[in-house]
Amino acid sequence: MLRLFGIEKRFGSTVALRGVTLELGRGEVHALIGENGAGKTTLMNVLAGAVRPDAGAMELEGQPYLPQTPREARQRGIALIHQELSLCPHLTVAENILLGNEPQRFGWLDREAARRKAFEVLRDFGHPEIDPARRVADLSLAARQVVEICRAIAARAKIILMDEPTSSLQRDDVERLFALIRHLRARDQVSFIYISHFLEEVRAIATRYTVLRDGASVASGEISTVTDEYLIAKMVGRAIEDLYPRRKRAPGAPLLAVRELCAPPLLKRASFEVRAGEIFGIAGLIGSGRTKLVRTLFGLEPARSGALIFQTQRLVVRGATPALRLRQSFGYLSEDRKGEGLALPLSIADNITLTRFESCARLGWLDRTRQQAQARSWMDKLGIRARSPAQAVGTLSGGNQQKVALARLLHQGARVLLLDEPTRGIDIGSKLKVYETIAECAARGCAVLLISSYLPELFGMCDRLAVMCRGVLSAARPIEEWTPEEVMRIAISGKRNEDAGAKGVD
Amino acid sequence: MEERDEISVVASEEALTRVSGPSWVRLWLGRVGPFLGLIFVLLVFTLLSADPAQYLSPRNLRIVAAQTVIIAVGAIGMTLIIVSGGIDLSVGSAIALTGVVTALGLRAGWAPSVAVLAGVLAGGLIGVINGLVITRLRVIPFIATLGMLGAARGIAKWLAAQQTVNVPETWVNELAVTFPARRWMFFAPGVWLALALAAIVAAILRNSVWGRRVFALGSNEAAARACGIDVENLKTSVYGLAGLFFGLAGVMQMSRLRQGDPTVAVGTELDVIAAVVIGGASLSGGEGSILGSMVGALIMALLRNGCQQMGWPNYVQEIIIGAIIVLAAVVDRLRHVRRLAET
Amino acid sequence: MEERDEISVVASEEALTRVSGPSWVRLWLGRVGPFLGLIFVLLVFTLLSADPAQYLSPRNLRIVAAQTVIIAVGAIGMTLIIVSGGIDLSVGSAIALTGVVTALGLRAGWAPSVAVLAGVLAGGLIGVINGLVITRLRVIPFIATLGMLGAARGIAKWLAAQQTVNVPETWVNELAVTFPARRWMFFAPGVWLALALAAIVAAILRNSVWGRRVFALGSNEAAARACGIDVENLKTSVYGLAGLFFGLAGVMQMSRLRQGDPTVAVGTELDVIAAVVIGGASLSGGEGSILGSMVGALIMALLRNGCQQMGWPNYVQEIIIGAIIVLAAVVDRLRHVRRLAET
Amino acid sequence: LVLALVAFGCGRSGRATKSYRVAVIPKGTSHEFWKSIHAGALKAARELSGEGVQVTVDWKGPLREDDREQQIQVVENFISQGVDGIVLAPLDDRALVRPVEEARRAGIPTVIIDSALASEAIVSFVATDNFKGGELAAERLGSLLQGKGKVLLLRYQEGSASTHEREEGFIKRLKERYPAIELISSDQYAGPTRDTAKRAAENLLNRYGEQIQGIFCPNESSTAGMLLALQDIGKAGHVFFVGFDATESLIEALRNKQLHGLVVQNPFNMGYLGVRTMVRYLRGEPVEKRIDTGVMLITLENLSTAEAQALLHPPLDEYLR
Ligand SMILES: Nc1ncnc2c1ncn2[C@@H]1O[C@H](COP(=O)(O)OP(=O)(O)OP(=O)(O)O)[C@@H](O)[C@H]1O
Ligand SMILES: Nc1ncnc2c1ncn2[C@@H]1O[C@H](COP(=O)(O)OP(=O)(O)OP(=O)(O)O)[C@@H](O)[C@H]1O
Ligand SMILES: [Mg+2]
Ligand SMILES: [Mg+2]
Repeated sequence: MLRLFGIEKRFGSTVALRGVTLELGRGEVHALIGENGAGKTTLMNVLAGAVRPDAGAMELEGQPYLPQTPREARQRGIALIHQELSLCPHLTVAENILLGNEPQRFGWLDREAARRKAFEVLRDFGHPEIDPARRVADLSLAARQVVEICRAIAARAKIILMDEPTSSLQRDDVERLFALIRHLRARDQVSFIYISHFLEEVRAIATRYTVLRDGASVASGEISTVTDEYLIAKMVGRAIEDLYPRRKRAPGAPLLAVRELCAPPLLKRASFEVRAGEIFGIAGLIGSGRTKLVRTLFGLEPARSGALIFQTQRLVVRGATPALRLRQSFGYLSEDRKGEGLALPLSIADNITLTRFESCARLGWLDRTRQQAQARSWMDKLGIRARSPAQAVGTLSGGNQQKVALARLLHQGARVLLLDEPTRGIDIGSKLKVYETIAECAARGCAVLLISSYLPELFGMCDRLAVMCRGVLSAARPIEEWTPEEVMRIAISGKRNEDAGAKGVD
Repeated sequence: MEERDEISVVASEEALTRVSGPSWVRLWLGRVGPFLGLIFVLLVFTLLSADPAQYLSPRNLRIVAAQTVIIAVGAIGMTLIIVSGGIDLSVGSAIALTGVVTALGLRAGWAPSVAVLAGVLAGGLIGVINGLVITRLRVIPFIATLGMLGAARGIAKWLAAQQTVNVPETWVNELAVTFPARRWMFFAPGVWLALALAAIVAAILRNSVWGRRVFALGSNEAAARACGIDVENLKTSVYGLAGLFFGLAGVMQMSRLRQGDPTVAVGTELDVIAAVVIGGASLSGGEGSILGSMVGALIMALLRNGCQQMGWPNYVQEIIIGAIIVLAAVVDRLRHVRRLAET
Repeated sequence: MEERDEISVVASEEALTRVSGPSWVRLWLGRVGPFLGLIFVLLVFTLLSADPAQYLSPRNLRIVAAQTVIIAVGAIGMTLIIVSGGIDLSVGSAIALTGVVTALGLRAGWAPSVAVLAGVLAGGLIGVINGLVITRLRVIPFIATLGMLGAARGIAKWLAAQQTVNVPETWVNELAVTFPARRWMFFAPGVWLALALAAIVAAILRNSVWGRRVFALGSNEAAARACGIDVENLKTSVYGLAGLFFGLAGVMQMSRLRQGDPTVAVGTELDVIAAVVIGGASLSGGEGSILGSMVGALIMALLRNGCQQMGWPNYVQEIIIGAIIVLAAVVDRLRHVRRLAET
Repeated sequence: LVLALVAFGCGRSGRATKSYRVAVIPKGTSHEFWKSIHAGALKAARELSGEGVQVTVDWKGPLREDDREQQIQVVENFISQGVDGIVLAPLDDRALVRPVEEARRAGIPTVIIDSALASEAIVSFVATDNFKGGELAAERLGSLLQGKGKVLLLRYQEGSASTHEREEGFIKRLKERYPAIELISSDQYAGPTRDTAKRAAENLLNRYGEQIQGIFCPNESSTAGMLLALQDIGKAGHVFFVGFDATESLIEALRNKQLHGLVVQNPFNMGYLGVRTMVRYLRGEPVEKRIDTGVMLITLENLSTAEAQALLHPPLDEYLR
């Protein structure tokens, strides 16, 4: 029902799209895959009317289609789920979900109907616990992601574009999403374009696929007929053997020890220690308090009690500030790159060196050439796709932004790395690079704390693993002693004997 | 981070129930929330004043009311604009221009109602022009309205031939009078009108689809646009509607001066914006309430009035007002107990 | 996609070169980018003027320079603040206060240099106080500086005993004179000083660690904090440093009037902010350049001067100036063609 | 501070019986002109106290100088404080009518000083004859120029009644007495402050500087601004320049021949008579509706005369301390 021929789009001197051709059938789920910066998001923006293509033609149900505004796209029945969350924090969940087509009586908002509609959508998605009357600003990242999805669904669109909808979703939520997609296909023949960097997801839900590379569609067809290797090769341009650099590390003395850390209400109790040269993983459900844990460790949120021992000396816990932690050689990678991670209008170079200007400054004056050189080396190391280190980070693709944030952390050269969802939105090819660099850090004797909602990643990378559940951290065990099933069991187990009311959190 | 921390604290029921201070304090704070600053100011002066009775006398009350009304009406419009994430610096000039228009109308012998209507509509027109410049020419509100600040002022002087325009006796002059002829009214008709309008707009902003979209616009323009809201026209409508209120403010100013004065209300924009911001609105949009703005306007007027009641020389007055504006804001913070909790 | 669009005007060298359209246009735009508005204004008046020669004469140039300098020096400070994501409404009052301080010093027979220093430091003090109120009491800049606007003005009147303070003949009076005694200087010493300072601050803002941190602060405070930047002190330092410049502006104002006038420079804050914003800074922080702000200040002065040269009545001037401010902004948009290209 | 203020407040409230509280409201507070009025008012109060009539003077100007709305608020607030009488220098001849009439309705009489109020509700009008002032300036300039040449008028501000009269007086007399003199610019306004005046002057002079031989400015700030501009371009003393009102710097300029005439009013007397008239009225004595406080043209020649000195140096310190 939707056809694209030779779509092209350039941003100044970057060519984001060069001739994309794509066909989408009614009731079909079409996977769109490609490296970071391949042009997926841009293509979605073109379809959603947010960006106007420089060349090419589009056809929707036979008629030519060239939306001038998102409004027009909506009217033609196309809804987009953004890669970067775009909700109105001041409004309630219901208002966000129904924004643009609110139920009304002579211009007056029909709150009851709104509440009901929103609730129905949320329920279909299996999240009845999210209160439609809650301000979005009060929700967790994950919950916001859910709302974002529900909004697109509530639009009753004929075509729904999903740009990495699962980047911050839990496994069971992913299942729910798939169920929903199948339901919508079956019931009213809705078509989907589904972007993801997880091939197993793609296989699970999509029927056909298109691979983008450097803004051009390089392959397309029935997904069941091709192998992952083939797809990866098409995306990256080369084959990738083992994703996780499993090499023997010899963890040394404990570098960081946390005792009874407590920052209510989200973080109730956490005790663990990380040795030098060790990668310590923390699994857990969305909203379980993992982010809270690292934010507290890094002095971004006040702790109530607990002890923190670095090497041998005791560090202040209450009233710690990021500035202090930085001096104590801690490093933190936020799960929310846009909100707390990057200075979008600034250049890549500035962002990467922000935490350690000393490395390229003399007497408080920056040495531009050195700064650029350093930035460039990181760009190569992590495969950040950009014209130059002077490009504004805000103009990078989602995944590349994530890499910049990571690069900054690595450049800082901290002894203790706190990584919260480090590979969110990063493509397979680059993941390899990222994993390698993290492993190197560990090898160099850093203590790495790795939070991830993607179990294979944890199992692939970690030496030891602990599970967070409703603000309580389980005992840590060597990775060999864990099985994915057991991790999930412990992660969820708390839920059973807790009162359902508290679920509203995530 | 402000944002997120605030969030992280309320992110669970525990948080909501966990607020510093005993529960009755919380209850009380919740109730009087927006009025804290107001109460604070009133208290200060009642305590300082030589004879509080006189300061709190109905007569003085009416004077304060009459002096607030112009800022208040302006603040209604400004609230709309600020909630939508915009700003309007041309208020003062708009007031002058619309006042002159009304006065010219009256002098030309139009029916008072017609002249008043003309004034209000003139305000709306200015607003729409602002809106179009912002949305069509894509000039940021600050600059667009700064330009209008100059232009409208100039046009006012031009229309008025650089003179003040005197008007015949009509009921318009009674609109914003301090002591209304009909004693039973107690307040001037203008004050009642302002109250009524405030109530209506508050309702619209809170419960109408349009109102919610204005909030959405201010809260996250990109999102609003992505949801197929016609951002351009919405903005224009906001500035237009606000303009109508500035027009009304101009009419009242004219009624207070009994003349159209092209040089009046210089710098009023700051007072109006201050009223709105003191009322708890955020200049980055998405936050703000009419009630708050009205309280803000009242605070400003009470300050001026109070200081003079004390008979302080002007410079003391200016210092005190400056200080109290800040204090009021600080006190207002108490409302967001969470913020403090996490300091 | 506003989100993305905004980014196109960035604090990185890239910004200027990222323009679509044929390459020579891009090149040209890149070069004259910030000057487009300026060129535009100059063109308009040269074409309109009866004898352009006279309008572009070095003599008139010097008059413009002398009239710009105060706004320009203020704009240097304001650029720092706006880039850091803040705003300062107290500029006008600060200018008055520091001017009075200097004048009092001179009258009290201090060495001119000492008096001048006192004035500048007074400005710094005001700035630091603003900074502390904002960071420690967590009052938003708009309100904090609005309070200071009143307070500083009051203090100025108080110190000056509500009088203008006349000063003895010293070299200070020559600081901002239109036609310097030493003809070889061509411009008044103050103008040269302003240029030098502008250059220095521009360098600091671009290439110093402190400067980059200010940009980071302005473009994402949360991120800045998470990167271990001591946001509170950084902010305070920004307001403090800016204050020094406002102090200097005050000294120059004093020198221009040969007296400390506590009622001078009312509303100057708007001119200064306008200059900075016309210069391409974004009120939401993270964007802006000293060069741009200087050009912005120049544009404003040229407008005023040009209109008066035309001998138009004041109201025409105000209208024209209003219109041209907007037009200048529109023309300036050409610099960011991408913005238009999208959405 | 607060304590001090409390004391302040109480101090005022503790009033003796058989005493009048008179509010004196100027247009602004920071110009010397208004200082003199204040001093005059206090002089009157002191004398009256001497005669056994307790009179307290409340001195209060609009917060923002030259802002009508603000002045109205000041009047209203005094009404609500229930003063016995108001002496007012209205910023506008119409805008202040309503509050003044409301004052009368509240039983508070008003004496108008300095510039007119278009209302019958007033006790008396005590002021300079501004029109005459303008005429004096025209005479002076005309005679200096021997009846020919080009003259420039820098007006004060839109809608300011008293200065408008001066400007009109100047123009009218110039036209009928010295038809040969050409008025090449009379539509530029100096604006409220010295600074705005100086800018306007600079740009004007840059345009007409070569042609003109004479200049008139209708008040202190515009005169001062023009003088500064002239000094800057080194033309001060090379054009005949007549100004209005006096300050040290202006008198200084008069001495070294950069100014060739100053039309000076008698603000001290204005304040004095204002309060006097008010009290006389309050005590039921007859008062005349119009009281002229006189203007005088001061030049280098008559500068040292006692009369001039008395005008130029009212005993401010004696009363304002
Ligand atoms: N506003 C912009 N200005 C300049 N360049 C841009 C802009 N938006 C995108 N680009 C560039 O276009 C290219 C494609 O970006 P896009 O976001 O489409 O990649 P993507 O496929 O979504 O990558 P990811 O998987 O990381 O999201 C990138 O190189 C990016 O730098
Ligand atoms: N930076 C933050 N700002 C505001 N609220 C937060 C923040 N981090 C967490 N929360 C809140 O704390 C709750 C605990 O979630 P948290 O993020 O700490 O755990 P998590 O396991 O990391 O979940 P997620 O995967 O969503 O980060 C969330 O439901 C959210 O409401
Ligand atoms: Mg993307
Ligand atoms: Mg997390």
